[in-house]
Amino acid sequence: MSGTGHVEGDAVTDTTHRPRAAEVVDRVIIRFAGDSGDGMQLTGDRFTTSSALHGNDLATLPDFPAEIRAPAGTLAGVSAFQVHISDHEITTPGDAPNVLVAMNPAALRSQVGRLATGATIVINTDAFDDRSLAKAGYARDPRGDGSLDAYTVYEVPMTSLTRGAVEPLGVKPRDAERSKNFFALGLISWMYTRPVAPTLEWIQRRFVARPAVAEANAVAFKAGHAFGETAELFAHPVEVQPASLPPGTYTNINGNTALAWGLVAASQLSGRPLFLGSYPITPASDILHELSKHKNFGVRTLQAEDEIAGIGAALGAAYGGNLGVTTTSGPGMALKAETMGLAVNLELPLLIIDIQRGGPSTGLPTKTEQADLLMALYGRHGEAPMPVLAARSPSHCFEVAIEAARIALTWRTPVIVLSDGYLANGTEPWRLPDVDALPDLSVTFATEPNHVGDDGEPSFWPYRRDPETLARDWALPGTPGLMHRIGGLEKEDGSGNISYDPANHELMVRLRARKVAGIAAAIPPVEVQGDVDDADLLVVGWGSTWGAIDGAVDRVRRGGHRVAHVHLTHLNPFPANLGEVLHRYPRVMVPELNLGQLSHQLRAEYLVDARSVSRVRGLPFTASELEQAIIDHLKDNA
Amino acid sequence: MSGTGHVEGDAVTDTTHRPRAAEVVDRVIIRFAGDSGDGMQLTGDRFTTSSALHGNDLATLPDFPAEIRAPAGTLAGVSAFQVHISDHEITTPGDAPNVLVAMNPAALRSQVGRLATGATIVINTDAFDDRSLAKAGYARDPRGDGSLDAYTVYEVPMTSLTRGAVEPLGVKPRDAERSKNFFALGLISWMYTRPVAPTLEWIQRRFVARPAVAEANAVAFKAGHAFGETAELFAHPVEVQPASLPPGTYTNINGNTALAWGLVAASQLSGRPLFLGSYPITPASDILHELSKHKNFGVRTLQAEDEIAGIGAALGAAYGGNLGVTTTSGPGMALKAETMGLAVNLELPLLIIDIQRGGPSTGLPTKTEQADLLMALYGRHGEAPMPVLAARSPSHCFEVAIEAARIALTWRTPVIVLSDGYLANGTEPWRLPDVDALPDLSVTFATEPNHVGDDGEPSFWPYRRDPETLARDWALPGTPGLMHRIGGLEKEDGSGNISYDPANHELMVRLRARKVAGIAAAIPPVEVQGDVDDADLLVVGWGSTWGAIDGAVDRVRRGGHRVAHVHLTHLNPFPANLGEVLHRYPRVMVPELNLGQLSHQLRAEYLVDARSVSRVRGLPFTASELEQAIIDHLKDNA
Amino acid sequence: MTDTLIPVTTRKDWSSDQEVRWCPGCGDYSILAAVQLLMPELGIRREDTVFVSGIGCAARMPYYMNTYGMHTIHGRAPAIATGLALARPDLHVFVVSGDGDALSIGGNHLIHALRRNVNITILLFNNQIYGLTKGQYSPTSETGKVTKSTPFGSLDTPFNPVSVAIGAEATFVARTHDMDRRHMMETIRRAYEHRGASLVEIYQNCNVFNDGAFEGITGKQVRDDMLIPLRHGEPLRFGAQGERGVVIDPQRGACLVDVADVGEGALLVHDETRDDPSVAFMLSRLARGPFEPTPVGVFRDVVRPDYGDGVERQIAGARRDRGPGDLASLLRSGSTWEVG
Amino acid sequence: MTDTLIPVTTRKDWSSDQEVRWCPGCGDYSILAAVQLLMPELGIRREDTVFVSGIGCAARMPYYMNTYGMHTIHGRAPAIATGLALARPDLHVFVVSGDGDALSIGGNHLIHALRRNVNITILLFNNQIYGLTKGQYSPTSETGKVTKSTPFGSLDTPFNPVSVAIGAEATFVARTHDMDRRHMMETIRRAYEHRGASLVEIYQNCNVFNDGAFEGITGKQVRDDMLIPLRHGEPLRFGAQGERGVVIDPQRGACLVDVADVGEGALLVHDETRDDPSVAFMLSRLARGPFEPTPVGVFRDVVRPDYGDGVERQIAGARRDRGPGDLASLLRSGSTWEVG
Ligand SMILES: Cc1ncc(C[n+]2csc(CCOP(=O)(O)OP(=O)(O)O)c2C)c(N)n1
Ligand SMILES: Cc1ncc(C[n+]2csc(CCOP(=O)(O)OP(=O)(O)O)c2C)c(N)n1
Ligand code: SF4
Ligand code: SF4
Ligand SMILES: [Mg+2]
Ligand SMILES: [Mg+2]
Repeated sequence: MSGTGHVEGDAVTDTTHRPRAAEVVDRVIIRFAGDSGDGMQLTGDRFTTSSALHGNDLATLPDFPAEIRAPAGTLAGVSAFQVHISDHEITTPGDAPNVLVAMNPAALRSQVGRLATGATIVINTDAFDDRSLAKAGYARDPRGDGSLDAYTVYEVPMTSLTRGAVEPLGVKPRDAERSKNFFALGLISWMYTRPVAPTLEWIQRRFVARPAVAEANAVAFKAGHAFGETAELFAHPVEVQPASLPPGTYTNINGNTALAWGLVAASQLSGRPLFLGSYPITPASDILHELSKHKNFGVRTLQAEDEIAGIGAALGAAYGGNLGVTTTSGPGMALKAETMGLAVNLELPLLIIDIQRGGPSTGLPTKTEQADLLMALYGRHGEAPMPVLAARSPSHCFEVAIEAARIALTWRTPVIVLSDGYLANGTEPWRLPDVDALPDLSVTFATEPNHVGDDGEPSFWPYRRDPETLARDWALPGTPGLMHRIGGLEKEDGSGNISYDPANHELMVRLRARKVAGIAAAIPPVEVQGDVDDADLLVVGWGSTWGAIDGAVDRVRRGGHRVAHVHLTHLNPFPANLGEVLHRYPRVMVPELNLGQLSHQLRAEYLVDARSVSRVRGLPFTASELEQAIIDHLKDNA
Repeated sequence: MSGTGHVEGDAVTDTTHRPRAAEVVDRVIIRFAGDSGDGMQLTGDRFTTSSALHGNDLATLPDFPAEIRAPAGTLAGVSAFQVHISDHEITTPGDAPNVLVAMNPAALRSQVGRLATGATIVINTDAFDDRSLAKAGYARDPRGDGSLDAYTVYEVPMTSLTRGAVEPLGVKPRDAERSKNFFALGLISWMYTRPVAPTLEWIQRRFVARPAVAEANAVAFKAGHAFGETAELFAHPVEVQPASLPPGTYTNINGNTALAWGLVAASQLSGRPLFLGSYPITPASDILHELSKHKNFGVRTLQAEDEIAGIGAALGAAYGGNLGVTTTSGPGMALKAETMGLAVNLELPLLIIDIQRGGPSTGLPTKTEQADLLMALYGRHGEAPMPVLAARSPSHCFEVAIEAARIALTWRTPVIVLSDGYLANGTEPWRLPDVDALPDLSVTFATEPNHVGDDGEPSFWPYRRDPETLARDWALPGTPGLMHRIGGLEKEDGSGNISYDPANHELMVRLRARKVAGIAAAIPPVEVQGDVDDADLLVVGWGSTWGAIDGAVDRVRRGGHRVAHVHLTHLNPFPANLGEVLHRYPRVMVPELNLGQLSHQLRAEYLVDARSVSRVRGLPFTASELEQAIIDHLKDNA
Repeated sequence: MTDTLIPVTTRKDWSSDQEVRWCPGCGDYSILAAVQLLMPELGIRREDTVFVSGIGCAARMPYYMNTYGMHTIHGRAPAIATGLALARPDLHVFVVSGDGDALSIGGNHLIHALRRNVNITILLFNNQIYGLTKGQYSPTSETGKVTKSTPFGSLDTPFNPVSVAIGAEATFVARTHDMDRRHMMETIRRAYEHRGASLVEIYQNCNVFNDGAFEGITGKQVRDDMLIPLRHGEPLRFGAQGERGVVIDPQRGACLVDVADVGEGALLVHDETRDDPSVAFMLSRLARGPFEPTPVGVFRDVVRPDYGDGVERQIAGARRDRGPGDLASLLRSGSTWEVG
Repeated sequence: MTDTLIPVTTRKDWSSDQEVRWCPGCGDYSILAAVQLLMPELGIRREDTVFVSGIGCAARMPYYMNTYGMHTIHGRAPAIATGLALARPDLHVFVVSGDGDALSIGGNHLIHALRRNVNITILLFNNQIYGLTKGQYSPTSETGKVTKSTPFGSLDTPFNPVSVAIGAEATFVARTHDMDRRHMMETIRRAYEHRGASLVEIYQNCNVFNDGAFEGITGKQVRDDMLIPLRHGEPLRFGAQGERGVVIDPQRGACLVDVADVGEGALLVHDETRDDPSVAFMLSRLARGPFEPTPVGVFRDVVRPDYGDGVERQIAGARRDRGPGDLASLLRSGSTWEVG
């Protein structure tokens, strides 16, 4: 291996060894943890990519604090990255890690609780001085007090080994230490037999601006790899074979990038220029960042003065014929409510994207939650129905963005898309779609008068509707002869003129409701997974819980239970066959990362006794806790 | 009668008559309609007061356009005021008017459709020139084309008679005409034998600043009265005897005033100074106007730069120990959502008052609707539960304001109060409560540390809770030794320090939910009216529909049907016995001025097949349409 | 916007079929007339023109223009117009707002639109009152104003819209009033011709809730002595015989003088194009309210890159450097691998 | 607030037990230190002091003060503090905000708080970047700024917070920076002592996302030549030997000169108390950004009735005229009738 090749004669060892034979396992969950300043996200990210390139299926879960950089060495400052790699299809970043890389005592203390029994812990012993132990709240050194006996602990002086490796390059000690995460990456790459060359090339590309840093990191990486190879500590490397995924071109993608690309795709497919009006907020900001790069697609991004201006500008752009989009998270969603109501009334296409995070109020900005569903459905004054969609996995965000645009453009309606912090930052391999197979979203605009007045004069009626979809006729500014005014006051059916007529108001309220309800006829029916015909329990989920539910249902079915799973992408309107499906099974269980919002909806709409399984911890479900919940539920209701 | 006394020798007639004997009827519904500039609201208001003083039970319904003054003579400019007076208890402004006073063709054309068959129409013929007829959209003069044959029409040249009566005073013709509404008032006062003196005195008080105007109006009023007395047109006056209401002191009050007074009362009862942060919006502005008058009660009112600042200032005042209140309508409610979420998180008492109007968006600003219920319940991101109350009648707003303050102060929680445009402007006689019998709302604040740290140091924990109510300890700024910080990030149970701990977040989310749910134990159970034991149908209502439902249930019961009625004031949490009550009856029907928002809640919470009866016309229900709906419902589901 | 000849139009062509619903005698009528009369002179097409408004009496104006129009929500028109103007550089976007709409709830959107210099023309109808909600005081009402919401008199100092705009980096700021149609037309024309964001404060009489608010300076008989016409390149003089003038006192700011005392030469020569907004700001402070001699006309008109032009430039540049976007290659822009 | 003697306190007494969670090296640390050191000198009680903040790195400050505190929501602190200050005139209310918090989402609340002149002391930590959200440009970032959200460079002209405040009728406006503790303490003390709303812009270094933004003027070695100290009653001079100065050119505004060329006498004598804000505004325009000689200190400090005092006056007056409110008679204030 080129990596080890370079390492021979390296300072860390004087003897050379042959690569040892690797043990083969089907899956492993690794968690990198360190200070916010230690670069754990970068490390985990890179390990993920090389695993992807190696062909594993995988899923990741970054987990970092709300502070930019809390004080070094404190529990508050710990930043972690979990990656699950496997030789078969997996849907979650895994429950209990098999391996923990702990760069300091705080990382160890905050993470050890999550580990699988018998897990491996790799410790950077250089960081275990008394001050650091105290900072982490350790009274005694955990390495000595037996508290880690249940685990296989490897003590590696990563900082000093890194320093030793890079100092020959003339790097100052302080800077030298900065490369220790690359030492860790090298070590873990050896342990899990990841290819070395791609990472080395990546290091060159990534730090091209700072060659000295690039070289230091490369050397540290190689040193770590060599250390695993040479130090006797480790029994042998472990191999996770490539998964047999459907053939195609894959890339590793997170939800925010997939969503941004989906929006670009929707713009291309509809021929409507993309306009994003947004105000930064965690965890949605990266969509703004990503889209602002793609000006060559004609994408216009406006960092507005606040969320209200963000959606306002998007609505103005929509009136002008752009694909108007606004992106935000809970606090921003609350602020956009009034403008959403206007969009409902104007009947213009608009996409409102909510990357949900822990609430209420500022809550837990960097954690995940699903508690904005009822706000999405009802958070506007008056009767202001809006379609609501939710993505189930990082790559699914791409499809959902396109589907949301299809609905918005076809029915001339604002549409809410729900994602969350877990999907936003989590990654998975994505089989790239054939762009030519993507749907045509082109829109036809009014170019001629669509009405003749009593005076025989032809004119344009902005609220004349397509009899089938009830979508209103849409004429763009710039179209000769079709000048018209629209606004937030109730308007007369057809002409769109202001009207305070009671009967007209009732008509318009019901028309808007029927229009949105009618979309159900044009969306796919729900598909039941699992024991379709004879399940004792139907598990209904929505959004990012898909992976965990899917995994849990698999396990209980393997355990001999009969369970079915329905996962909703369309939350308003629901697919036409949902009611029938719900009544098909004796029991319905609804796991959600909130206090039971979807189950509330299902009960109200279908009078089905849907039972809520809810967790509100700022974390995704683990498949095992859901497995347990399902089993308990079957017991209790047997 | 003093009134007629003065009139003898008046210009309008040369002969004198004795007062003719009055026919006695049990109730009558009168509707005054004219141009926005014609002073119909004032006229109706004054007729109402003299009826109140006369001892009738009554209910009123003002109905005016959103424009300040749409062009004179147009349908858009018509302003109407309906009053229902009766010798027995009534609960609505009445369905179909028995009398219409139409000051111009537009008023006639826009209102005639509502009239009861055989109704009386008093027309100001002076206004029926061709231009005015055309403006109103009349091709032919309705007085000639038989379209009014079904009614008893009285044609009175009110403008010229008024001019004739006041010109002797030296008033210019243009100004003279301004008094014509007082002529109409005098005429109707005669027709319904209202006392004259009080109105004359009121005119002097009201126009004390402009004596000339006062005199002109007085003379016009007397002239109208005399005209009724003397002109042969009218058969005889009609008398509606006083109603036998429970003994006490009464005043005629609208919902906004009652609400404002209720807030002042709550402030007095709690010893917490009242702070209102508000931004003007129809139909809520009058609460701001009313409260800004009462500075001698220590009331502080801030007209903020927008709704967000309004609730923000109220929240800041609440943190300082004031009774913080914000008032608004739908569009403003939407804007306040984010700050409400903060208040939920801070667990501070705050009253958010929403005077609902027609939506969505700007909608129908001067019309009534009940479509903000689900927004009140769910319109915030994250799990942010808030108690929600609704008033059922104008005077009930007083009680509800006090109850809302009780809940807010006891449980340290923001509370939403729902009223609507109908309650806000509608009036009814109110039997004044004994102020000494009103509840004590005094609050006890923390003055001592409530916690001892591991270091043995006493300190103050802002999130230490009362074990029973789960209300947190509340220490006011200015209290020595209890300095503490609170904020919108998730906080550690007890200490209130920032915490990202998953288990703590779950605990806090559930604690906040349990606290609000627990209020159910401290509110009155629902009372069932009507056929409590053997009803075939339970009608469940909330808010301003109380009067119409009550009236309708009365009628169908008199018609021999067995029906019960439950009316909700507490919408979150629901009264503890509601579920049991709902399941007690074979059918549940929920009439609402929305698309079925309460019925949605009842179905979700209690899995009861509640059927929605919904109207969304910007108008209150009429008792008769509900009577029909109930009968149909009983038939369909027999 | 096609390049063929612009058809000749008249006021009627720019008037919609909707009946105007303001109170009889409202100053809004004369502003509407001025705008409808100006439009045919601007050499633009009705279909390329959009009026965007918030909520308020003033904000009803778009309904009366036979152009495209959006009557939106309270205070948000500048933000909504920003999106429209950026999405559609080919359109002429006007914003119509009131003093409450623009300076109370909408203050932030207004100052950011001005700072950004998006190509929109903002007409601020300032009647120093909330009209549509029936007469509460506004951020431009004089201190001590007694209204429904301030029965004991208002306590806050009003904004001076021109000062606010200049403090917010505006590139075009002007003032006119509803009693002088010619002046309105000329001033709004200048605002339209300015590339970037322009603000025109229009003193407007609300004869129902704040009648005569500006009579003291706009009344025909007092106008000469109470209005200071701002004319680019000319010394600042006013009064029937131009007997009064404006000088700058380095220690105090702008002051009024009798020309006879100081001589014509000492007067400040008005220059709309000063890059430094200080002198324009000084002029905005000459009157503390519509009861002192008040400058009307263009305070400031400077050239600064229009935000929208910048957006188009960046798009063009990106296309030049990377070619028009290709979806398939975007999806492959991360590291990819094949599964056979 | 009782009237007994104020206990003597030290920085420690004003420091909470919460560990400070800013990035190592952040300028916020030195601002916090300056405030904690100043507090004992103000002769006020901790329990009578409240720090109200919005959201952002800066907004975390209240957690570190051993006083009452509210960490609220993004941009709303001035509005929330307004309610608190009006409800509790006995408290000392400070607002802590960032450039995004105060000037982007919170711009409207800021200018209205200044206009109203509510008695609050606003500290605006200006690091010309969004720190907490990891480095997007802010309304004070220089044009052309390349950030995550503007990879091709920002297009908008930044606000000058001092100009914005002066344009919004502020009665106290000052500027200081995180490199000079004494100057921070002195300036914040002045702001605290001002009755009404006061704004202090504090240049603050965000060493993670916008490192060195102010180094060109606040760095020890350049400071003398790049900072123009505003000293009331003194001619405006700066430079190591005070060799440079400020004069007002009536046609252009404030300009920099060599004292040798014009003579000391020609220099502008700084007067914080000018009622007309024009000269203060001129001074705010001297530097177009932190790369030119920049005035620091108090630009403006004028006496205007404090909004809260007005509220109390109206309440006292109403009580004097009508007596303390009586609920029973309020309910009877309309026309009533008896039913026997
Ligand atoms: C969000 C929201 N808040 C408040 C209102 C009520 N409202 C409508 S117009 C207006 C102010 C009108 O004053 P101004 O902007 O000066 O316009 P004018 O009517 O004087 O022309 C208010 C407070 C509203 N429609 N929406
Ligand atoms: C309503 C809302 N919108 C957006 C955010 C995300 N957010 C938090 S702080 C911040 C801006 C921070 O910049 P600044 O105010 O300059 O403070 P700094 O971090 O630089 O001190 C943003 C956009 C939020 N928390 N709430
Ligand atoms: S209320 Fe005032 S501003 Fe509004 S239309 Fe009437 S006169 Fe004009
Ligand atoms: S991100 Fe910048 S402003 Fe925020 S704490 Fe870090 S250094 Fe300070
Ligand atoms: Mg106005
Ligand atoms: Mg900042």
